[in-house]
Amino acid sequence: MVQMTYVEAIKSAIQEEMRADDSVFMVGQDIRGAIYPHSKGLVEEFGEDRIVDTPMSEFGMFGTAFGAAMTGEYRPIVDFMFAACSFCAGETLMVQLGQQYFLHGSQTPVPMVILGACGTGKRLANDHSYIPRAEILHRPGLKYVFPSTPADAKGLMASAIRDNNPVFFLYHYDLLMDKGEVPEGQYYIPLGETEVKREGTDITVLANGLMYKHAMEVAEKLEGEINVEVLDPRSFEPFDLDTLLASLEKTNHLVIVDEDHARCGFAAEVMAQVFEKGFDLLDAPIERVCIENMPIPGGYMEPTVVPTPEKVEAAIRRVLA
Amino acid sequence: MVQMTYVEAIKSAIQEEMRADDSVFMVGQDIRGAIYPHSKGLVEEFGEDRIVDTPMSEFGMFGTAFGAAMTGEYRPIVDFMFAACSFCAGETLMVQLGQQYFLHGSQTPVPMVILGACGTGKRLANDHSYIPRAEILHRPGLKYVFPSTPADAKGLMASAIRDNNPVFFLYHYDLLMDKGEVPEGQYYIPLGETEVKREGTDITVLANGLMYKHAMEVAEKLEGEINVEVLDPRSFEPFDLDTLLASLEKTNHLVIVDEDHARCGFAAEVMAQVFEKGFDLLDAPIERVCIENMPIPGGYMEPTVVPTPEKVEAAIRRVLA
Amino acid sequence: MGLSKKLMTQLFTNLVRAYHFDELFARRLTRGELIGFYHPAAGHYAPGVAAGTVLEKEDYMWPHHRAHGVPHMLSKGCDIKYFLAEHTGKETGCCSGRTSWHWSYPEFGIFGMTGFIGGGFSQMVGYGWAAQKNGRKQVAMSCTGDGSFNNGRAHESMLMASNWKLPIIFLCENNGWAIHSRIEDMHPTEDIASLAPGLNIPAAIVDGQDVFACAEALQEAVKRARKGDGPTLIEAKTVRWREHDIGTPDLDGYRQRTKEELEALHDRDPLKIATQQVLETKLLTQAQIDKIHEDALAECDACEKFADESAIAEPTVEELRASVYAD
Amino acid sequence: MGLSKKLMTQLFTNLVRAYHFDELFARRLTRGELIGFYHPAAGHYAPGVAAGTVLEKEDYMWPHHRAHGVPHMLSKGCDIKYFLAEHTGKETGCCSGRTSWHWSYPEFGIFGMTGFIGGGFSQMVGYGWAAQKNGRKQVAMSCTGDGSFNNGRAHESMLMASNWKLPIIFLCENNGWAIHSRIEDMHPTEDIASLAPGLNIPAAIVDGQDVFACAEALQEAVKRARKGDGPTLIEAKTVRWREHDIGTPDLDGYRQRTKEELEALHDRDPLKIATQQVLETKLLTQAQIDKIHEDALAECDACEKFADESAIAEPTVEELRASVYAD
Ligand SMILES: Cc1ncc(C[n+]2csc(CCOP(=O)(O)OP(=O)(O)O)c2C)c(N)n1
Ligand SMILES: Cc1ncc(C[n+]2csc(CCOP(=O)(O)OP(=O)(O)O)c2C)c(N)n1
Ligand SMILES: [Mg+2]
Ligand SMILES: [Mg+2]
Repeated sequence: MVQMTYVEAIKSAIQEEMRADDSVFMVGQDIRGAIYPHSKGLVEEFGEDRIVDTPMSEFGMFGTAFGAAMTGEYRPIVDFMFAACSFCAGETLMVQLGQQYFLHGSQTPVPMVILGACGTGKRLANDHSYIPRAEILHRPGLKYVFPSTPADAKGLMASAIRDNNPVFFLYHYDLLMDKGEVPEGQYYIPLGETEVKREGTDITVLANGLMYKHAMEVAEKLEGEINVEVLDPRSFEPFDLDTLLASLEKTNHLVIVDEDHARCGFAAEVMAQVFEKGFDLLDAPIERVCIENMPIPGGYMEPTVVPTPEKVEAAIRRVLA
Repeated sequence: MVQMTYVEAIKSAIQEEMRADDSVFMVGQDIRGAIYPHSKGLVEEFGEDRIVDTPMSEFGMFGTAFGAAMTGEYRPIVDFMFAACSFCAGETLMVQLGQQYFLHGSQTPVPMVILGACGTGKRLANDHSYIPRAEILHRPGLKYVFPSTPADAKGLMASAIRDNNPVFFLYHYDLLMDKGEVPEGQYYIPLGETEVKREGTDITVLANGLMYKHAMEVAEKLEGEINVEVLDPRSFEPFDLDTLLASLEKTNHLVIVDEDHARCGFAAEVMAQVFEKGFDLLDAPIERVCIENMPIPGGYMEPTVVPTPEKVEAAIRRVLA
Repeated sequence: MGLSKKLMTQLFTNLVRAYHFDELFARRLTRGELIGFYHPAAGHYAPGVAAGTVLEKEDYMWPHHRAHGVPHMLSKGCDIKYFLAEHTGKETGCCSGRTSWHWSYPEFGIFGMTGFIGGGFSQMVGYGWAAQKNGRKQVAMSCTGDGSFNNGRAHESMLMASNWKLPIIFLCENNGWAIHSRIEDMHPTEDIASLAPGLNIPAAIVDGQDVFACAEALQEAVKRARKGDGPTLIEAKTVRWREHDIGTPDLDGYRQRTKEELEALHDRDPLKIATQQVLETKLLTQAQIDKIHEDALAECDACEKFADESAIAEPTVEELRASVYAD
Repeated sequence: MGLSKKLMTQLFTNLVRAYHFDELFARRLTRGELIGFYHPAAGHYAPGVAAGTVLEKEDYMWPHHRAHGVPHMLSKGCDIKYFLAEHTGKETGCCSGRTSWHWSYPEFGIFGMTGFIGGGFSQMVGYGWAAQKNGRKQVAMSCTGDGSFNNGRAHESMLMASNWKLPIIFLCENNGWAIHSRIEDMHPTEDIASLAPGLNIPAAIVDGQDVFACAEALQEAVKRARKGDGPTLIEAKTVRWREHDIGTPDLDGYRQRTKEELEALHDRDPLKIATQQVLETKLLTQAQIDKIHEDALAECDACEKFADESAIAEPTVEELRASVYAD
């Protein structure tokens, strides 16, 4: 184990995989100069042939990765800088990417990682702060992970690179400098394992990313009064429902915190799945704490529309009331 | 009342509104020649200045409508031919469109209609058959309607054109030639009114578009045995939950049929809302009948992955079992 | 002419095959023996034939949707029976019957397609990138219509190919139409090739009705690409004798295309032109030509037999669920 | 010179104002008195000033993100205090404090922006379309950087503007950089203007450090547009003396930009150049120039006072919910 930051952990996974496998390369805008810090120093180690800067041509940039992946000889990472920029690749990302393998007879895998930073906190409004999530989950054929801790960051990135499918690896601006223990060398977290990050008996809170931190903060605060179990999906697709159901067997109460708009979001999907598979486990309706169904404003009003520890606590109290 | 087909009804609303309001115009590819029949004859009536063909430049085409709408002098309809083509306009449609009004201080309305045809049945696989729905509903600031009958087609299109916000009006290939009674002259269905299309007492089925037809078929078949109430949201955003809850007061059972992928779909959202607002109304878990979480294949296997009357019936029976 | 006799014979043979396959697909669609739709070549055969013929098996290719890529694919060596089986929803289809009209011949560097025009430009950059890096002197051939060059993806793809000197050949199969739209109304200059200088890409305009002229230009471009000299844009001026896809009205904007216009387009029939050339240059005798037609028709029959005798693709939902992700 | 004295005085005044506002925004960002980020003009003032100054109030405009559009907007007549208030999260902000850095001056034909570069090209076609149809002889001005022309949206926007002869002026503010990327590595020709002939658009290259030269070229283009002669591409070659946005390292790829390079860029300081011109042509005296600076600084102070004294925008969630849709 070593101490490192979340962003160092992301980079460390990329480095380990690039050292181990020549077919991994990275393509994006201004990644050599590390406009976002996860690529800092990579070009010095791996050279300009493997850390590739492109023009502001998101279709071409995305296509560099998508096409190269299909040839079967490369495992690209395409870096969209801020995650919502991935929408700039339009239907090639939203439609083609997920359908390519399955529709064409499951013959040509598309091993690639779609990387982007996002999250509220910088007050830059919707474009920069928005976390693409439910739109991606809704599109079949795309995997999706989001790390909450440095160890998750390393293990999920390494698994994403090794996966033979398109995997979205998005991360949160606000966690960049968070420190934690991270296993040395190659380290993999299998995609599709919800982690019990904190044991508890009274209520389950499903939360990830910055929301995971909020959930932990609230859990610590309520310690003694309410015994909160905190689960982190880490991988949203594939999603491990079983660990959640096992937790609900114990707690019978659920709050879902999601840094995404509520409508047709991941929280709604989990509620639906619990409806379908765990209806009898619940002693009270589930509450979801999500971003309001409005474009995320910047300035000082972000906290008004995004989940905060206060809102999480209030939801916990309502569910247990 | 006059008898007309679904596609004639769409066209008739466009005609009425274009006659009444010079600021309405339509932009798309090969719409003068009516590559899809809803625009047949429009250029002859309204001229090339108001029925505008563009090159295969989806960003420019979309921008023609988006920009013109913002000037406050036009109410454009942008026609994407097949609905999934709207993804070709990337972030301008997926991010900018919905946030434009709100983020910029709610000063500059964006009155425009986004038109597209879609739906399974043609066996052309994902690109052509896919119905963009949950991705759009998830993005705040966008309204969304989908007609099931000729009267709905006319009333919803007219209201969509009159609305001062971006409204997605998508319609189903397979309903094009369906006939029905349609009010003459200008006719508006307010956005956000779920319609009780068939009264019943045992179970509520929420269904729209081709799925509405499936639901009606099953309801007729079960007549005498199970008394099925069929509700049609018509407008998915804004969505009228109250009418659904009122129906559940009576039936206490719900099946949602949605011609969209299940994961993070509209059905999940409705399940979540019922969880939140009508938990006690239900005597059994809700079932959702949706498209499998896989790209829609073409060929002969479409029925295997999309909702069919058989699957709807089976779900009804399971919920009531 | 810079073409070997062998290549010319291949080109002629492939042209004949493309012609007969186009008739076959059109006939089957009309009779309801093909799923979905069909965009007939109808005069627009030669550029695709030339593109497929000048490539090696391991080169990458994005076939044009016109004639559903059949001229391109058969010329590159793909066995069309798998595509016909796909187009009839059969288990033996090149996509296991999952699409009805998508191609997929990975061993031939053809990985699939999309219904969104211009979608191929994007991944083309990746093919070119891979071809440049892997050191095996592969090239990548992008075949698309005139209309697709009005899409921003074309700009980005050519720009990046030019920046990086990628071994990509951009073939513009310019038939003058995009559905009902005349290129004159949709593109601001006479030639698509006029885009090339602004992107520092060499370009050539060729007679798209002359398969040998197309092949010569493309062969030159392929040579440049293999040498590492970067992309080329080849614009082949061709025609469309029929409606965009079978059953759609054949309009000029919103008026019927005139008989005179259509008849004039028949003046330059690629098959007639090529036949005359191979006879005049004594490359082939009439008897040999007849044999090529016979063989092509026999091949068509065999493909139909294969497709028609294959089982309908009706996998279970469990089987489908298990194939969404690669292991 | 084809510019009236009045216009020249305006241009000079606006240049001075743009300079002082840039200093103000940069200073505030550094001190933590501005929300978010700031992309300083730092030498790159003149094209935006010229673009704003040659337009009428009712013309449409898409300001460039460089200097957050301030040169453009103040020159067009917008009161920058509302933008500064926005950038400090105040109720009085031009977007009601909802963005921190978006502009919105609808009465001035400026409807908002987006963080996605190239996003403006798309709606520009709609502005141009509206301007052409409404018969009021409006024009639309698109101001974007060199980097944005590598995006497909630029291609589509210019192509459609050319097809339809829309009254759009595409101003390329070419400072030679997109963040850490040199234009030489990202664009395949020396000039962005080289794209224009392929789209049948007239183009001109001007010295972007000379506000009068920029204005002359733009004025010409505006005239053409108002006459109905269609779009023009104007490429103004300018510079960037500092890092892309304040606090980001100033890299050439992944190496520090050299002192020598940066110093050389200062040779051509737009303010010095303009000052020399107005003095040499006796348009203004030194005293008048001093007064212009004084007034600009006073304006800056007044804007800061306005923003700083305005209340923080903290609407309730109910208020926000009620303003997602227009009635
Ligand atoms: C992105 C997208 N826009 C529009 C369409 C509808 N469409 C299909 S083919 C076509 C015209 C294609 O013209 P061109 O590229 O010249 O090829 P051609 O069919 O003439 O050979 C159009 C507009 C589509 N499939 N995808
Ligand atoms: C679609 C998109 N891609 C990338 C970015 C990140 N980005 C912001 S500014 C910029 C460079 C802009 O360069 P240019 O257009 O030349 O303008 P300049 O900043 O040099 O004035 C980039 C890449 C973005 N905001 N949007
Ligand atoms: Mg064409
Ligand atoms: Mg620049």
